[in-house]
Amino acid sequence: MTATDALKARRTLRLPRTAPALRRLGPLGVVAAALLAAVTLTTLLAPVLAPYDPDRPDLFNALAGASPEHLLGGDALGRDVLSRLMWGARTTLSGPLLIIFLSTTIGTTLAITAAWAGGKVDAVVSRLLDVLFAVPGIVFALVAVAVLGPGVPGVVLGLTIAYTPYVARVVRSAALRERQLPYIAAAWVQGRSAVGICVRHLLPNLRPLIIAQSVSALGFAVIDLAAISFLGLGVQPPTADWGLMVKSGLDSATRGQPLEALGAGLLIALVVAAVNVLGDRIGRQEGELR
Amino acid sequence: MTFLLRRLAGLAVVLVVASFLVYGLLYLVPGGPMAFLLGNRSGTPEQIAAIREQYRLDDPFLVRYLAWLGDALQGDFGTSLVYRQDVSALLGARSTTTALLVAYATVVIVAVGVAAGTLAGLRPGRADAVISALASAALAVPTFVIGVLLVIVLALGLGWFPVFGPGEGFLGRLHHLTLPAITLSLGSAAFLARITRASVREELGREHVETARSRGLAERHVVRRHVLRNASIPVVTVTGLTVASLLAGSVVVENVFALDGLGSLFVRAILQRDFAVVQAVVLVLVTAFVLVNLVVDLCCKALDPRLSR
Amino acid sequence: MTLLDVRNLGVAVPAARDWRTLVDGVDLAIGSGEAVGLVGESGSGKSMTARTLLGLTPPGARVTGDIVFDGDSVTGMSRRELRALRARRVAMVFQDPRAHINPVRSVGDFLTEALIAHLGHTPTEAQARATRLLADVGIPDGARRLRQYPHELSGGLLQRVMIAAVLAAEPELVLADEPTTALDVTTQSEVMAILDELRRERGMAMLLITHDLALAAATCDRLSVMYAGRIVETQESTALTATPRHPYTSGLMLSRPSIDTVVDRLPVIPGRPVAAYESGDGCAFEPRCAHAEAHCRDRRPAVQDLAGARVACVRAGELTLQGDTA
Amino acid sequence: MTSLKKSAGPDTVIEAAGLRKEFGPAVAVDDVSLTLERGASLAVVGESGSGKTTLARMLVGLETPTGGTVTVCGRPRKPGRVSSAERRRRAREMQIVFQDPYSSLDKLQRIGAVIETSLDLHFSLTPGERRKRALELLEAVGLSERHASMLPRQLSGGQRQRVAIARAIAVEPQILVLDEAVAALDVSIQAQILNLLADIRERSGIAYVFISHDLAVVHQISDFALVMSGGRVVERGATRALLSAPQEAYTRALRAAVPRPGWKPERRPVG
Repeated sequence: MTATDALKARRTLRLPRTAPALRRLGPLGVVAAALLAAVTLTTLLAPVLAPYDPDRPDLFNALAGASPEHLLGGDALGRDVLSRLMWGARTTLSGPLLIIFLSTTIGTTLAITAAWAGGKVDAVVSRLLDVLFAVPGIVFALVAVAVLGPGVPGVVLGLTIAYTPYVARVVRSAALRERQLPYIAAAWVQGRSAVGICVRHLLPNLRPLIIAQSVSALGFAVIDLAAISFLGLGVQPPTADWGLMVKSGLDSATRGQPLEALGAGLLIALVVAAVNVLGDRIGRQEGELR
Repeated sequence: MTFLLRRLAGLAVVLVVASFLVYGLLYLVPGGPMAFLLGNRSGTPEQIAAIREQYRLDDPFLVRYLAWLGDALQGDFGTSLVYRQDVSALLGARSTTTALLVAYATVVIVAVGVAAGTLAGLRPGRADAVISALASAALAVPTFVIGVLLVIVLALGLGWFPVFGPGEGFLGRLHHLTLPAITLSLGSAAFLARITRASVREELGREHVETARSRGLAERHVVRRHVLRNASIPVVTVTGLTVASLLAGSVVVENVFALDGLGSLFVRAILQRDFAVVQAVVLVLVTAFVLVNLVVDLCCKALDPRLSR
Repeated sequence: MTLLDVRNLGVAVPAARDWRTLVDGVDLAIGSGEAVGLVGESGSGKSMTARTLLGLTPPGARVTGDIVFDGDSVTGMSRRELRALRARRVAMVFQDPRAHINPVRSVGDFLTEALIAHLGHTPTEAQARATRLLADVGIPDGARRLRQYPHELSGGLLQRVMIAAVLAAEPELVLADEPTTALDVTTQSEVMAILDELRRERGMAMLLITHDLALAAATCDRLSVMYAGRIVETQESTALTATPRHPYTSGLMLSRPSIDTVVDRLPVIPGRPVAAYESGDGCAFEPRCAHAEAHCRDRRPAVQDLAGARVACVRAGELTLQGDTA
Repeated sequence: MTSLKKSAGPDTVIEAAGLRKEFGPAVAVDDVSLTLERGASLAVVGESGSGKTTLARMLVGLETPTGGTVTVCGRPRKPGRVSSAERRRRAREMQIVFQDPYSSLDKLQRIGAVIETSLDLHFSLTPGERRKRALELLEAVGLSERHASMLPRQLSGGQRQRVAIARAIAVEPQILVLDEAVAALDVSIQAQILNLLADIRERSGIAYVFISHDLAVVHQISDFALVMSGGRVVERGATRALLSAPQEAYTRALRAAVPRPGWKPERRPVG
């Protein structure tokens, strides 16, 4: 039978699951993972590694270019740019991680509940998601800032609300597809509880998708948080933060010192690229496993 | 027709809910609306009375909301506490700048994204590799970083473009908007290129394309009438979503290039706690966003006969 | 007169590190106007064989051997020649019409596009011709159907549309790849009847790819049975069903339950069907064969002529196998 | 006689009366009644859209009937939410095997675990006993110990269907519903599974409800048959009699469409 032929062909082409994780990432994936590890380590070890106190102004170093003492020069207040870049990943990365953790947890719970319960519960959740979708993500964050005042908590709250419907929509449609499969019906007929089926069958089968989804959302969250900080509404000065440094660096650049803006911009781009590559690889594996 | 009516009704519901939330937010602020409206300003009793009057703080919540909504429907969003000007007047001129910026960026996105994506989809190998790599790079760089880089290189370094400001006359404005529009469009164009490539690839592998080939139709004919035609459906959907998200992206870009549009007004209003302006801008953005989505749905329905039942 | 002559056809697709053989040493001949059935289970390579005849192999596939159509070598054709072959001389009916007809184009578009492109019809002529073709395949209200989209038609109607499209080209050979597998039994009967009748009227030859031996036997002049990428037996249909010469053919027939008789337990072929690349050096069927002997593992059995049958089994001459009794 | 209307005796395992299922405006199943005796095999035959699968899903409780009643092993099945204890009790009465061998197993669950989970839900066994019983069940369906540690994708379609059968009989139900359970399999595998099902019924006295479009398969596996079309039962009777001398035009057309030696496809006006 040709239909089963095709099914079988698709299944035999799968990658062996036992292949080592690194090899499955591919060379580019390994580079991306290494870059993220290096950034994380650097920022954790910044108190030891950074040559200067990131917050100490030095008028002699203000808007200075690169020099042996200050490899990337100084910012408008004369603070060492390299030291500030080393510290700067903390807020740039921890905020998005929190946003993704929260939105993935809330979104997945909502999605699986809606997909399993179906009927009215699903209709209510879907309408709610539709309404949330009618507002561009960054607007949520800005409104939250308008209410709570500039700062990280408002942005995290706003972006969590903004990201949750994306997670929920993707997971819900995958969960709806998955729950149509006969193995779920078989578990139900066997007398398994709804919670048991969701936790033991549905969730593990959706896990690769959820991971791929949250990794690629992480890239967007880094960009969004940095953009809001750039606008002056997120992380507040004098904290060393990449988004903020692009902002102050733009000012310095018009006055002849582009290294602060370039360095911070480049680092954000590299981190996001690395996260995207990882998300892409994980997503591709998920596709092959289907 | 019933489809359109249903969609319009849904749209109205979304707008009512959004407006309710936007209005209600004022009351979620710690300390209540009064503390919020006064913000860091210290109010004299007269000012406080004036604010109470303007925001009808003595009426019940629903009455106030309905009154505000009624006014908003007539284009009256109240008076800005900072500018001491009608909010609608503040919005008017700035909307044009933002609309022009978004339109400019849309043209760039569709032209570059669809062309590059189609090319990459149809030509596996070098063209595909180059385009995919460029798209990945462009996707990783945040809008504001692109903007800052363009300012540093093209405007400050090479002096090809004006750095800041809106410009005079239509051509002048376009010239001034070129860097902002490129900034705004780069990431989205890359995203659209990816989607286009993926959907062209997917269609190329479809069974009905095999049928067309098995009938001896010329490859050009197969590509045009079957592959591209079918691939256009997801591309249109994503284009719409992208354009809608440009409305939000313009907030950032206007700030980089110091353009006086809705976005920069929005950010200033937030910083200065000018709530009448915040409410109005959010409503305008949501309305535009929802309208763009409606247009996309209509396009998809026209393109895909399976959707019209 | 031989219309299609396939000699020693092999198809392999690239796998992780090496080649994966799907079709191996297939010889097949079809005379003009003749109907030949190619029968096999999943992985037998029957569908790949049919696609290869039209050059529709997956990207990177390696094709060996000769395919000669009406004196011309198909394997050596330029793209233009191949297109001309597909356009006017060899046409294909696919298994799943819902996937194989563009869902966003109307039925009319589907039927007329080839008429306009290949036969130089004007759109109006093509419309009229398409309506007549639909009438030929038993769809009376053609003008209305032409304006409909595939999702508005049932699977059976859609498969008739596919057949009408094939007839439009007036080819000399129709390749029908499981044309009725996705359909209900009563619809299958009708669609096969239409295909059979119109093919005979127009003197077209047919290669019917199917897993259903009884269906193939009822509609084809001659049958070839495939196993693991090779043809194991070829005979006239009636002879093959009465006196199968290959143990696999016999096993396939006997393991299928009958609507006329009930047996306590069905005689089964143990194990599962394998693809060409999964089989060893000897006879691919040997591990499942009730009549296997040690030397069956030694080498691939050569095809031998045996009283009008061509059989790839070293023991074919000494075995008396049971066929379908009716 | 399973097919004839009579009062439910002690040996009746399913008694369904006036079953109806609507999906919005569409009526999938319309006034279907059936009885099934202990250890009997009842086939439900029909083409796509006949309502046979919906009927099967209502019997096992995957769909709630719009109307009608189902009594299983003497206990009426009340519609609506039921306690988990009641659901497990129902599971011990009736199990189901689906058509698609690829998606009827959780792709992340090892074969041994599939069977053990099912034992765990219904019997209190020590881990050792459970493991032993799971291996017995796998052997009963023609698999061996080495399959227990495999994932579904390491098995062929026929082997997966054997696992699905083992999972179903693990809870020792009175009735097994087989929804097109051999339709997706190759001919040579189909025969193996049909024989396996015959063996299981002979050994355990389980009753089958066999949903199928394939008259030849139905002929081989069932004692009684219902022919369904458009949601209604058009004919019922003992399978052999029904197929050798069908009374209704629809059944005759269905039978006439089955390819067999000497058969020619028949063209009918488009309906």
